[in-house]
Amino acid sequence: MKDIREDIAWAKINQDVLKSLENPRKLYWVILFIALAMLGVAVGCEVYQYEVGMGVANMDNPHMWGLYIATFIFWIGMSHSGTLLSAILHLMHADWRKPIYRFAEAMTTFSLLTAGLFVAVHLGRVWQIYYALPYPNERGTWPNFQSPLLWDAMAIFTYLSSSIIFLYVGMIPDLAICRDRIHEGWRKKLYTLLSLGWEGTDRQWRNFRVTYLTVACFLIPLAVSVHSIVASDFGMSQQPGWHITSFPPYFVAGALYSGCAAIITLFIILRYVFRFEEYMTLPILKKIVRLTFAIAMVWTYLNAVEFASVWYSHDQASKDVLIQKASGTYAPFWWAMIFCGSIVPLVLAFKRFQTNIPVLFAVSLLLNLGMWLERWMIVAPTFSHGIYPWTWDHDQWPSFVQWGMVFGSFGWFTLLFMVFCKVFPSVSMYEVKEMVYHRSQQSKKQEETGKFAAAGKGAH
Amino acid sequence: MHRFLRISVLLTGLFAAVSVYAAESLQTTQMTEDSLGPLVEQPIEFPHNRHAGDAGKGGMEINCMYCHTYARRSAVAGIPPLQKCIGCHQGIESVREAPRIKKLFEYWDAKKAVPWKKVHDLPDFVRFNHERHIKRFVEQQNRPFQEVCGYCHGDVKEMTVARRSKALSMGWCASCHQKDHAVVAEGGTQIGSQAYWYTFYKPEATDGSTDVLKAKGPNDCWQCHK
Amino acid sequence: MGQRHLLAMYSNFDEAEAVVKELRSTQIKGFDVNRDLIVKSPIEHPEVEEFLGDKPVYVQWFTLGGALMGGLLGFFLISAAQANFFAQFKGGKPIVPLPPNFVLTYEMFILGGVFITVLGFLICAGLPARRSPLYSSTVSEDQIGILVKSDESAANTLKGIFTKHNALEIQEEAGK
Amino acid sequence: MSISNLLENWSQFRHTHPVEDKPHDPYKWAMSIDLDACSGCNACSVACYAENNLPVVGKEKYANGQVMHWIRIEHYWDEDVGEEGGREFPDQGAQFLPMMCQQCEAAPCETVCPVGATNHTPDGLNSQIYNRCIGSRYCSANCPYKVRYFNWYDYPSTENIWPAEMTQQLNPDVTVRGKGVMEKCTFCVQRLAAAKVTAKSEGRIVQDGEVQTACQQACPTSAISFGNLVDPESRVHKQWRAQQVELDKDKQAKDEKEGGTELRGYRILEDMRPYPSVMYLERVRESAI
Repeated sequence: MKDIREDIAWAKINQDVLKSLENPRKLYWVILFIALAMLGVAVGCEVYQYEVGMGVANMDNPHMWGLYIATFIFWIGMSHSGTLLSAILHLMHADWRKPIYRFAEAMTTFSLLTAGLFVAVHLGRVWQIYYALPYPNERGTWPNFQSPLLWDAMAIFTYLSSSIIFLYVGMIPDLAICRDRIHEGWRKKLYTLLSLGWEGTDRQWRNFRVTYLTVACFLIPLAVSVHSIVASDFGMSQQPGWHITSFPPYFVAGALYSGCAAIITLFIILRYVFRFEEYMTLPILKKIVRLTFAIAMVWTYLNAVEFASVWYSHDQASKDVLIQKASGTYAPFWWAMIFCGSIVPLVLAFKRFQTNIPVLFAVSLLLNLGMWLERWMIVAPTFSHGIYPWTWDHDQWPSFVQWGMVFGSFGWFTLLFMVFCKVFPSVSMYEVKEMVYHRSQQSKKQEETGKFAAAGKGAH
Repeated sequence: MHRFLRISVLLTGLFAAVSVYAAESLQTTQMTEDSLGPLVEQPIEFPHNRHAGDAGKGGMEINCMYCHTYARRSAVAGIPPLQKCIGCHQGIESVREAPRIKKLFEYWDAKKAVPWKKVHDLPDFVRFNHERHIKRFVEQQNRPFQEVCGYCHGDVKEMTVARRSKALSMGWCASCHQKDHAVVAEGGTQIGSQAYWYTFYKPEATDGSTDVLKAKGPNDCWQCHK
Repeated sequence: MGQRHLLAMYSNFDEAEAVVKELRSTQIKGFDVNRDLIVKSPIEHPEVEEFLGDKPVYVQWFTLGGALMGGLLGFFLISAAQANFFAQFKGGKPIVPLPPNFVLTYEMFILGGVFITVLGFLICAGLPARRSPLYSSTVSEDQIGILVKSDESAANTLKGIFTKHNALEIQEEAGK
Repeated sequence: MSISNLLENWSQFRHTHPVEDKPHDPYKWAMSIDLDACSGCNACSVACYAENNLPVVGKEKYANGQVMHWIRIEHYWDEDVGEEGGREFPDQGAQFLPMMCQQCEAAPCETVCPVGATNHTPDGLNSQIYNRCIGSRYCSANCPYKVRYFNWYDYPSTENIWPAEMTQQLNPDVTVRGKGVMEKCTFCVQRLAAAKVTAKSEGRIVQDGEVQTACQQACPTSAISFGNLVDPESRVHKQWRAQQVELDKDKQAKDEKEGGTELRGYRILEDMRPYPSVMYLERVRESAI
C-alpha cells in the first residue's frame, strides 16, 4: 500500500486542502458546539472557585495538589507529539509525516495553552500571578529562580513561543497559497498579512530550508527539557513516590506516548470531518500506530523500572506509597492505568487492527485515559501517604469543581484546535506536493530501470 | 465577512470601555496631581506650615516630635490627642475665634476625638518602624528632625494638610537601604548589626577611618512583613 | 536604457533547469545570470539551488549568535537578580546556585537561538517582502517561474530562449 | 542588582548554608519541647490561635482537613492497646507530640516557592510572607511535616470567622490572611521583632527570657522552652548542649551510642537533613507509631 498516490495533481492538492477552510462536514459544527458547552462548564467552575476560594475544589492539608496539576502534566505531555512528528521525524527524513505534521504542531501549541491555564487555575491567588514573572518592578523583588515551578514557567514559555514560531514559519508557503487562492474577504487580508509577501523565490526557499532545520534541531532538546523539568517538579522534592531518579525519562516517554495517542484520535476525526481521506491515508495511520506501540512499550518498561527501583531501595516511605497505590483508595485507578497504558496498546501489535478505524479510535481514547490516570497516580497518592505518619489520610476525593475544570479543558482544547483547522490549512500543501513529487520521481526512475517493484515499499 | 469584522471591533471596543470603567470605578479616592497618593480630606484643615514652618515664613518651628510624640519610642508616630491641641490653644487668645480653632473646641466640648484621617497609610502587611529610624538618624547621627522625617514624609512644614509625596513602595524603601551609607557611629549600638548575611552584609569599616561603617538595611522579609 | 522584467512559467523542473543552463552558457549583454535571475517554485527543491549555483546562507550564524547571547544573558541576568539587595536566602543552598541557573540558562539558550534564527531568516530571505514586479499565482499551485531582469535590448533574446523551452506563459513589464 | 556586585562577591554568594559555616550571629531562635512533660492539654494551640489571628474553621471544615492550627497536638498510642495482655484503654497509652513548623535550616519548602515568599532569615527562621504568596502550594507539597496551612477560603470576609465586634480581639501586629495564601508557625515573629527593637535601642542583644512564644507562655508544664541558641546562657542552648544535639548534624549522639543512653534529645525526620530548629525530648518511640 502506498502512503499517498503519486499521481495527485498539485492543483488538486491545493483545492482539496483549501476546501477544508470552506465547508466541513456537519460533524464539525457539532464538535464545535459540544466543545463550547464543555468550556462553559469549566468557566463556571473557575468563577465559583475564584469567588469562594480553593476550598471548593475540596483539597485539604495533606492533599495540596489534585487534578489540576495532574491535568497540567497531561496537557504538557500531549504537546510533545507535535515536536516528535515535525522535528524528530523531519530530521530523520521520514516524509510520511508531511500530511499530518501541521495538525500535530497545532496540537502542541493548543495543548500548551491549555496546560498554561491549569497553572493559573491551580493558584490560590491567580490575580497575583505576575509575581512569578522575572521583570524589574517597583518592589525590587525577583521570583525564586531555584524553584522547579519557575523552571516550568520558563520552559513552557520557551516551548510555547518556539512552537508557535515553528508552526508559523512552516506555514508561510501555505499562507501564500491561501492568499493566492482564497476569495476576497477578511481572510484574504489575513493571509496577505501573514504570508509576508512569500513568493517561493530561490532565495526564500534556501533560507527557509536552513531555518526550518535549525529550529527543528532546537525543538528536540527543548521538548525533552520541558517534560524533564516538569518531572523535576516532583523529582526534586523529597516526597516518597516523587523523589525518583528515573522520573525525567519516564515523563518524556509518557509525554510522547500520550501525544501519539492523541494524534491517532485527532487524525481519525480530521480525516473524516475535513474529507482528508486522500492525504491522511491508512498507511500513514499504520505508521503512527506502530510508533505509538513502540513508545507504549518504552513507557511500560520505564514504569516497571520505577516500581522496581522503589522496591529495590531501602526507602520504606516510598515503598509504602507504592503499596498504597496498588491496594489503597487509588487502587482501581492505578490498575486502570496499568491496563490502559500497558495492556491495551498490545492491540496495536496486530496488523489487522492497525488500520481498523473504529478499533483505533477506541484504543486511542483508552490510551489517553490511561495516560491521564498515570499523571493523577503520580500526583495524588503521595499526598495521602507522605513521610510523616500523622498526615496519612486516604479519604480525599476531588470535588465537582476539579472534575468540571478537567472536563472543560478538553472543550477548550478542541475549540481552539477546531477553529485553527478551519482558519488555517491543517495539511501542509507544499510539503504534500514535495512528497508527491518525490514519489513520482522515484517511480519514474524505477520504471526507467525496468524494475516494477512496488513503488511505495521503499519507504517502509 | 465585513460584518464579522465590524462586530469584533465593536466587541473589543465595548470590552475595553467596560474594563476601563471598572478599573476607574474601583478607584474611589481622588488621586493627587502627581498621583502619589490619595487626596485626604481632614475634619480640620490642620496647617502644618503654621506650626512647624520656618520662622521667616510665619511658622513657629515646633519640633515634629512635640506632637507626633511616639515616633521616637514606638513603631507608630502617633497622632496627638485632642488634649494636646487644647493644651496650647486655650492659652492663645489671638486665634481663639478662627474658624478652625472653633471647630477644634467644638470637638473638645463634645468630648470627642478629632477623626483624623491617615495620610501615609501603608498596606496592612507592611510594618514600618519609626523608632529605629529616629534612633539611627536623629540620635546617632544628629541630623535635624525635619530633615529625617522628610525622608519619607516630604516637606511637611511647607504643607497645610499633610500630603503623601513619596512613593512608599517596597522598591522605594529599598532604594535607601541599598545605598552604602557612610555612618559615623558615635557610641550607642553597632549600626546595622542585624543587617548582614555572612560577611558581605556585615558592617565593614571603610578605608581611612575606623569610625565610619558601611551599613545596609535589613535583608529579612520578616522585618517589615509579619 | 530602461530595464525590463520577464517572467516565464514552466510546468516542470527539467524545463526550468534547461532554461537556466542555457541562460548561463549564453552571453547576453545587459543581463547577469547571477544577479538578475530568480527562480520561483511551489515546493522546496534543493536541485534548484544546484543548477543556480552556490549561494551562501547565513542563517546559521544568526543561530549561533542568538543562542550564545540568550545563554549568557540568561545566566547573568538570573545570577545578578539572585544577588541583588533582596537576595532570597534559601536554607541549604547557596545564594547563586549553579544547577537551577544551568537549567534556566539552557532554556534561554534555546529561546535566544530560536528567536534570533527566525529573525535571521526574515533578514536573509528579505521578508516581509514587497511583491515582485511580476508574479503569477500559478507558482503557488504547480508551475515554476523564472523571473529575469535585463536591459531592454536583451529582452527579445531572453524571450526567445524562454519560448524555445516550451514556456507556458510569458509575462513582461517595463521596469523602473 | 548589578553584575559587578555579583562578580565581586562571587565566593560569598556561593556559600552553602548551614553546614559550611556558622551563619547565625547574634541570633538563632530555637526551641526544645520536653514530651515527658507534655500533658496534651492543647493550651499551646489555643494560645497560638489567639496570638496569631488564626481562623477557627468549624467542625465541618475541620473534618475536611482544612483546619488552620499552626501548632497541633498529635496523639500516638502504644501498640499493645487491645492486644492480649496489653493495655485495656487506649487513652492509657496515649502520647502527645506538639507539632509546628520546625523552622528548618535547610528547609525543603524554601527552595521550591516560585515567587520566593518563603525565605531564610538571618536569625535562622523560615519566613513566610503572606502578601508575596501566590498560592502554588508547592511549599506544603514539599514539607515533610505538613505543617503549612493554606487559606482555602476567605475566612475573615466571606466566611465571617470574626464577626464585627470580634475583630477587636485580633492581634494588630499580625497580618490577617485572606484567601489563597499559605501560612505557618512563625515562632511568634512579631514578639521577636519587638524584643529585638527594644534590645537594640538599648544597645544590647535580647536576653534569655525576655521573649516568649505564645505556646511557651501558655504551657502549664513548661514543656516548651524557647530562646536564642547562640547565647550560651540561654535555657535552650543549655538544653541542646546537655542533650548533645547539634544543629548541623543529621544524627545525634543519642542514636549513635549503642545500648541506650541517658540522652533524650532528638529532632524529627533528622535523617532527611532539613536541620530543624526544634528539639524534642523523648516520649514518642518508634514502636509507638
